[in-house]
Amino acid sequence: MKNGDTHISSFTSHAIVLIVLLALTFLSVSVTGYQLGAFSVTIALAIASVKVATVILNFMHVKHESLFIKLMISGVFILYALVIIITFIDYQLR
Amino acid sequence: MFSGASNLAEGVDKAFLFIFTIAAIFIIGITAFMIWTVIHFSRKKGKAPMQFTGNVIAEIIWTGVPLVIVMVMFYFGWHGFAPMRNVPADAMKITAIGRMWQWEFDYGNGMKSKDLVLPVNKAVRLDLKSEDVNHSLFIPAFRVKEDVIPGYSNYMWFIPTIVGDYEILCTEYCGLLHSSMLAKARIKEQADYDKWFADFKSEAVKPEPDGYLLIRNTGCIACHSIDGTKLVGPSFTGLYGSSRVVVKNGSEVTVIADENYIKNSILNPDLEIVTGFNKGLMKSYQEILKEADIKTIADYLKTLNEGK
Amino acid sequence: MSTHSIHSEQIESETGKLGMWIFLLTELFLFGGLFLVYAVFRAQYSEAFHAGAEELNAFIGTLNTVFLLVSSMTVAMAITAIQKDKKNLAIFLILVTLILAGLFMMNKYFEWSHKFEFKLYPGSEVLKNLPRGELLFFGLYFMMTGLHAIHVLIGMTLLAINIFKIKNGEVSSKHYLHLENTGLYWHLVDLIWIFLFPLLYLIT
Amino acid sequence: MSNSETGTHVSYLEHEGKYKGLLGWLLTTDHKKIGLLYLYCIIVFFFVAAILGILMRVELIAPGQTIMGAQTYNGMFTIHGIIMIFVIVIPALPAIFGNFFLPIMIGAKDVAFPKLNLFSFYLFLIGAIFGVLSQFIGGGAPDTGWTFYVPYSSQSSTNVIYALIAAFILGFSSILTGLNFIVTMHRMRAPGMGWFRMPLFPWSLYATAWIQVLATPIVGITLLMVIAERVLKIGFFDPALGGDPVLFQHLFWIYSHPAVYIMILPGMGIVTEIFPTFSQKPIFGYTAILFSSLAIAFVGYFVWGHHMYTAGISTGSRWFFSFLTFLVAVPSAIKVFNWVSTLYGGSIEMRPPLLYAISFIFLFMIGGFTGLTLGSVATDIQVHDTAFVVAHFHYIIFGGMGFAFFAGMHYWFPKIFGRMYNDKLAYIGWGFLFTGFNVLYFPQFIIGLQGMPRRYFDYLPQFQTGQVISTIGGFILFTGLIIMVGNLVYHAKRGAIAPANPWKGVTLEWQIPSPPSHENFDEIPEINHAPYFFGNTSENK
Ligand code: HEA
Ligand code: HEA
Ligand code: HEC
Ligand code: CUA
Ligand SMILES: [Cu+2]
Repeated sequence: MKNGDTHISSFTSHAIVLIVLLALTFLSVSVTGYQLGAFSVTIALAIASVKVATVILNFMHVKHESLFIKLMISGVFILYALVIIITFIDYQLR
Repeated sequence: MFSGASNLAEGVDKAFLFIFTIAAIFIIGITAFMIWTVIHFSRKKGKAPMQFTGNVIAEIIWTGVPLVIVMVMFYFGWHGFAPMRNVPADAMKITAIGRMWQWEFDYGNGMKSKDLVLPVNKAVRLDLKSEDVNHSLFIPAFRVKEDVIPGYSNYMWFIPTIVGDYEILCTEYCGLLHSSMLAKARIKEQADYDKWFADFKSEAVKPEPDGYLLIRNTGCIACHSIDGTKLVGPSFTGLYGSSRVVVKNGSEVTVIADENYIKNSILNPDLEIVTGFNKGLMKSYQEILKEADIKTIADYLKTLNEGK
Repeated sequence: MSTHSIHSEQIESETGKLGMWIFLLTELFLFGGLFLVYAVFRAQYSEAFHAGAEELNAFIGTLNTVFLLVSSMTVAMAITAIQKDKKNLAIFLILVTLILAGLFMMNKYFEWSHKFEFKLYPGSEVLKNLPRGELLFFGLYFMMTGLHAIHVLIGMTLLAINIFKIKNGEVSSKHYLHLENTGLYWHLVDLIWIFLFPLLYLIT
Repeated sequence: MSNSETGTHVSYLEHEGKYKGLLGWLLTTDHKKIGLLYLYCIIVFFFVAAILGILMRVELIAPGQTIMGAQTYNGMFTIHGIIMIFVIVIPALPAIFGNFFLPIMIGAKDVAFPKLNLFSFYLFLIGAIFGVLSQFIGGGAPDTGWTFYVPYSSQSSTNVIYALIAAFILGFSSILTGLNFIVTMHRMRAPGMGWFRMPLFPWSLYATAWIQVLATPIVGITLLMVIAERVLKIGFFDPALGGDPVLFQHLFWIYSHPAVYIMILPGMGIVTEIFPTFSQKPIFGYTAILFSSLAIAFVGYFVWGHHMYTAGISTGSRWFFSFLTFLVAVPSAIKVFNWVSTLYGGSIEMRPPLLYAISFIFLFMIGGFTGLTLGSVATDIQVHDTAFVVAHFHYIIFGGMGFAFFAGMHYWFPKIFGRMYNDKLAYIGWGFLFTGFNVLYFPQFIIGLQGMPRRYFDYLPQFQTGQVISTIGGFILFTGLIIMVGNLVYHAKRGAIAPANPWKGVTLEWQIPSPPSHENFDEIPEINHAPYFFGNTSENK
């Protein structure tokens, strides 16, 4: 793990992150207004993923964590994606 | 084991044979090797142990060889399986219905048989339907098995190749009498089959009374016979209007089996237990049978007595 | 544990945080199971899911999203505050978080009771007679938001405990692992909602 | 490093903490005592479930009703399966030997979160008691099989809910244990013990722990969904409520296939410790064994569909899952070859632990190769849900993990209790066990191939010969277990005093006195060589 002193995030950086998150939320809400058909799921999920990444990296401090924690978290998301995809493919092929 | 009676048997048996042969070689070989080392390198002989820690070439060999072997196994398995999902277009179509705890084979036009009667050497496709829970249709001699799942359309097909009678079993656990959910596959010469089919057709046109359909489709006849035999529950024959000895709240009372009693027995089976039978087996049909259905059943049970 | 040097403090906090992270990953998989079910049904009954999503009030959903996002920030700020040894500010920020969480739960309450008024609750006759896809949609809706609400409640309890711990000095600028882990938990609640919100309220 | 000479040694068994007597045990946070608590509970529950197994065997001695009705029988294999899987084999090795030896083998004083460890023991106990209770209260024993397949499990009027809750709680306990171990291994290794100097039993626990942490939540939520379906009538899986029964099977096996590797990996870890010690030479291919554990854990995550070949899943997925199932066999093969190569060129002393370890390999091979038979789609169509599957998993669980457990028990017994058992009795017990085991389960392969389905209370007369042989084997096995357990129980208090290192092992647990002290190490050791280093170090006394 990283030695030395812990990183202290500033209040302003938290506020900026919040503004980004709120902006993304409104983007996501306003996009639903348009009939995008199949794309709407993709877009909504893409925006949600960006938001989640923002929260994880900033609010949850992962930016400043050790490489292992970063790898662990991304690994778990990949594992989960694989499980969903495999199940999904089974249903699609039927 | 190796007594397949359908076109699919050969592929399956080949895969078995291949895997078993490999397995025997490895199991015997490795076991023999272990016994040999234990004797040959016994501490009693007083030799100092060699201190090597590994060997990359050996490691690669015994990753590579098993990999190749399992891929061949995979190939055989695939090869035996592939035809099972390719139904020929001219296959004869029958619907197999699974319900607690019996099979029924629907030949179309209301002709429903307890046994699966088929002509030899003709492709047949079974569409699998379940009316309640999961079942699985298994005919060992034909090497076929597919699950029968409610709300799903699964299927299987095969060409029976040898005339005879074969077991049909249910291999997905489906409750109390899972193990007696049996039937027979009767494979006949074409001529015999045609004769059977003609007889069957004339028999089948007789309409079944509504009440009978109800108790059959709800699954009552799995536990209650209509010919007087005692199954899990008392037989329906001679039930209506007779006096019953029941245990109610721990004490024995005698009641008359009228319409009310029957309704009560269906909605709250555990309230009055017929002596000689067990509590807790029959579940309440509160959610499943409507008021009118119960009336129909009661009326039908009445007719069962009139025959006597 | 006995030697209270800065160094062992550091090690203990790294250990505690690693443990918390692994726990959060299991939580993600817990919801992951539900998301998997959602994905499969949504692909099969996309029309009905659309219809179901229309029935939900996107405004309330958005409002709740905002509440949670802001509360996520206040928790993160509370940690910064405690790190800078500003106890009162930290307590204040946690209180704001609790209030936002309370607003979120209140909204949920009204949303659910609104559904109940229309006899839309699990097992109701109205629900049973809906088309299959919508039935599944509402089942998932209740299960997902219900499980999420339970997590909100747990998070609120943990936050409240932290207020007391800050007051009696158990949580301080030297020793704030407890608050940090609570913060992580609270962010997880937020993360899950970030996915729930578009899936249940927005997708058309 | 060894400090057994200091006369003031107090073993953990005599150590007095904050609480005395029984309370000292029940509230202990000492990883060794918690390990023993698990051991005692698991023995009791094993006894319960094993008796159910034997009763089933008696019932099956003849077609038709023999000693119990169909409902009782269905409840019996359900409870037998639930207890065996969720209460015994999943927790057993990590929770007993993992708790006891993991910290010692990596040179730590305790696990990372001792209180959490105790908490997860109590969760385990509550879950297990729930499981057993479900047999007796209210609507009768659950009768769904341990797989809880919907729709039957959402309709059965028996105590299914209790069993579901039990499995849920046990899963939670298992997650916490896994979490604890991962953090322990990351943060508490002794100075100098890099990842590649960690012994292989901890490594196998590391791989196991990740599966516990990442797969168990899925079954947790699945069981919750079934509960919600039953109680609140929310449709997920039951077609009567609009759900999809096959989706349940997906979710269930996403957990339960990785779970079978939770069962076997620690067992493999144990025999990996035993072979080097009894041949006095380093393990062959340390890195290969280590990475094969991780590979099994990872690939094992994606093969769940092989339990569903007949469930109407798409042809493409059958192909896919079958392919991966075969791939997962390769790391197991690597391990087997490395174990037997470790024996080659050693100075082998035949003692009970080694005998059990060798039997493990034999039985595991039979179980594994029949696993391959099941993994091949064509053959699985024939033997799915037949006695063949029953034989496969008894061979690989009881013959594999079970014999590894016995091997570990005989290996570490002197360290745990500071006493020796009687070798001769151990051999006799093994003889009965091994014979009985094969007589019991081998016939099941044959009748399975002939088409004897599993979970059958009644069967066709042509299968009777096989069933009778099986039942006889059950009783031989029973005798063997009694002898083995008797030997161990008797000598735990009365055996000859064991030396610190009876087998001349080189891993850390053998460098401290038997039984270890409360703190394990007087001073934390420094590690400066690979784990299986049999060079002329001073420890080899
Ligand atoms: C400890 C538990 C455990 C383990 C380790 C395994 C290991 C394996 N299992 Fe098993 N399995 C179960 C427990 C386990 N299983 C249980 C409980 C069930 C039933 C569940 C239920 O329905 O109730 C089951 C069911 C089951 C099925 C479903 C059967 C069905 O219902 O139709 C399948 C199908 O593929 C399968 C396959 C395998 C395979 C390929 C392995 C492989 O990992 C085996 C690998 C091992 C070897 C291959 C042998 C050693 C290697 C060598 C000797 C070297 C030479 C090797 C080669 C040349 C290849 N198992
Ligand atoms: C760890 C796993 C494990 C173990 C060890 C066993 C052990 C045994 N099992 Fe197991 N069994 C399962 C796991 C296990 N089982 C599972 C998961 C199922 C599937 C359930 C389902 O279908 O849902 C199953 C199903 C199953 C069936 C199939 C039921 C069916 O499908 O119809 C049968 C039938 O014979 C059976 C029999 C036995 C027997 C005779 C033993 C014997 O080996 C037991 C031997 C032990 C004894 C005879 C007791 C001796 C010991 C003592 C007396 C203790 C001494 C005292 C102290 C310890 C203090 N089991
Ligand atoms: C699982 C087996 C089972 C099923 C399925 C079942 N029953 Fe029963 N039934 C029993 C048993 C056992 C009893 C006797 C114990 C009791 O009275 O509850 C019984 C008793 C009865 C009685 C009273 C009989 C008497 O002799 O007094 C009636 C009427 C009855 N059942 C009707 C039905 C109907 C109608 C159905 C289907 C809709 C049905 N049962 C389904 C097991 C079953
Ligand atoms: Cu039908 Cu089992
Ligand atoms: Cu599996």
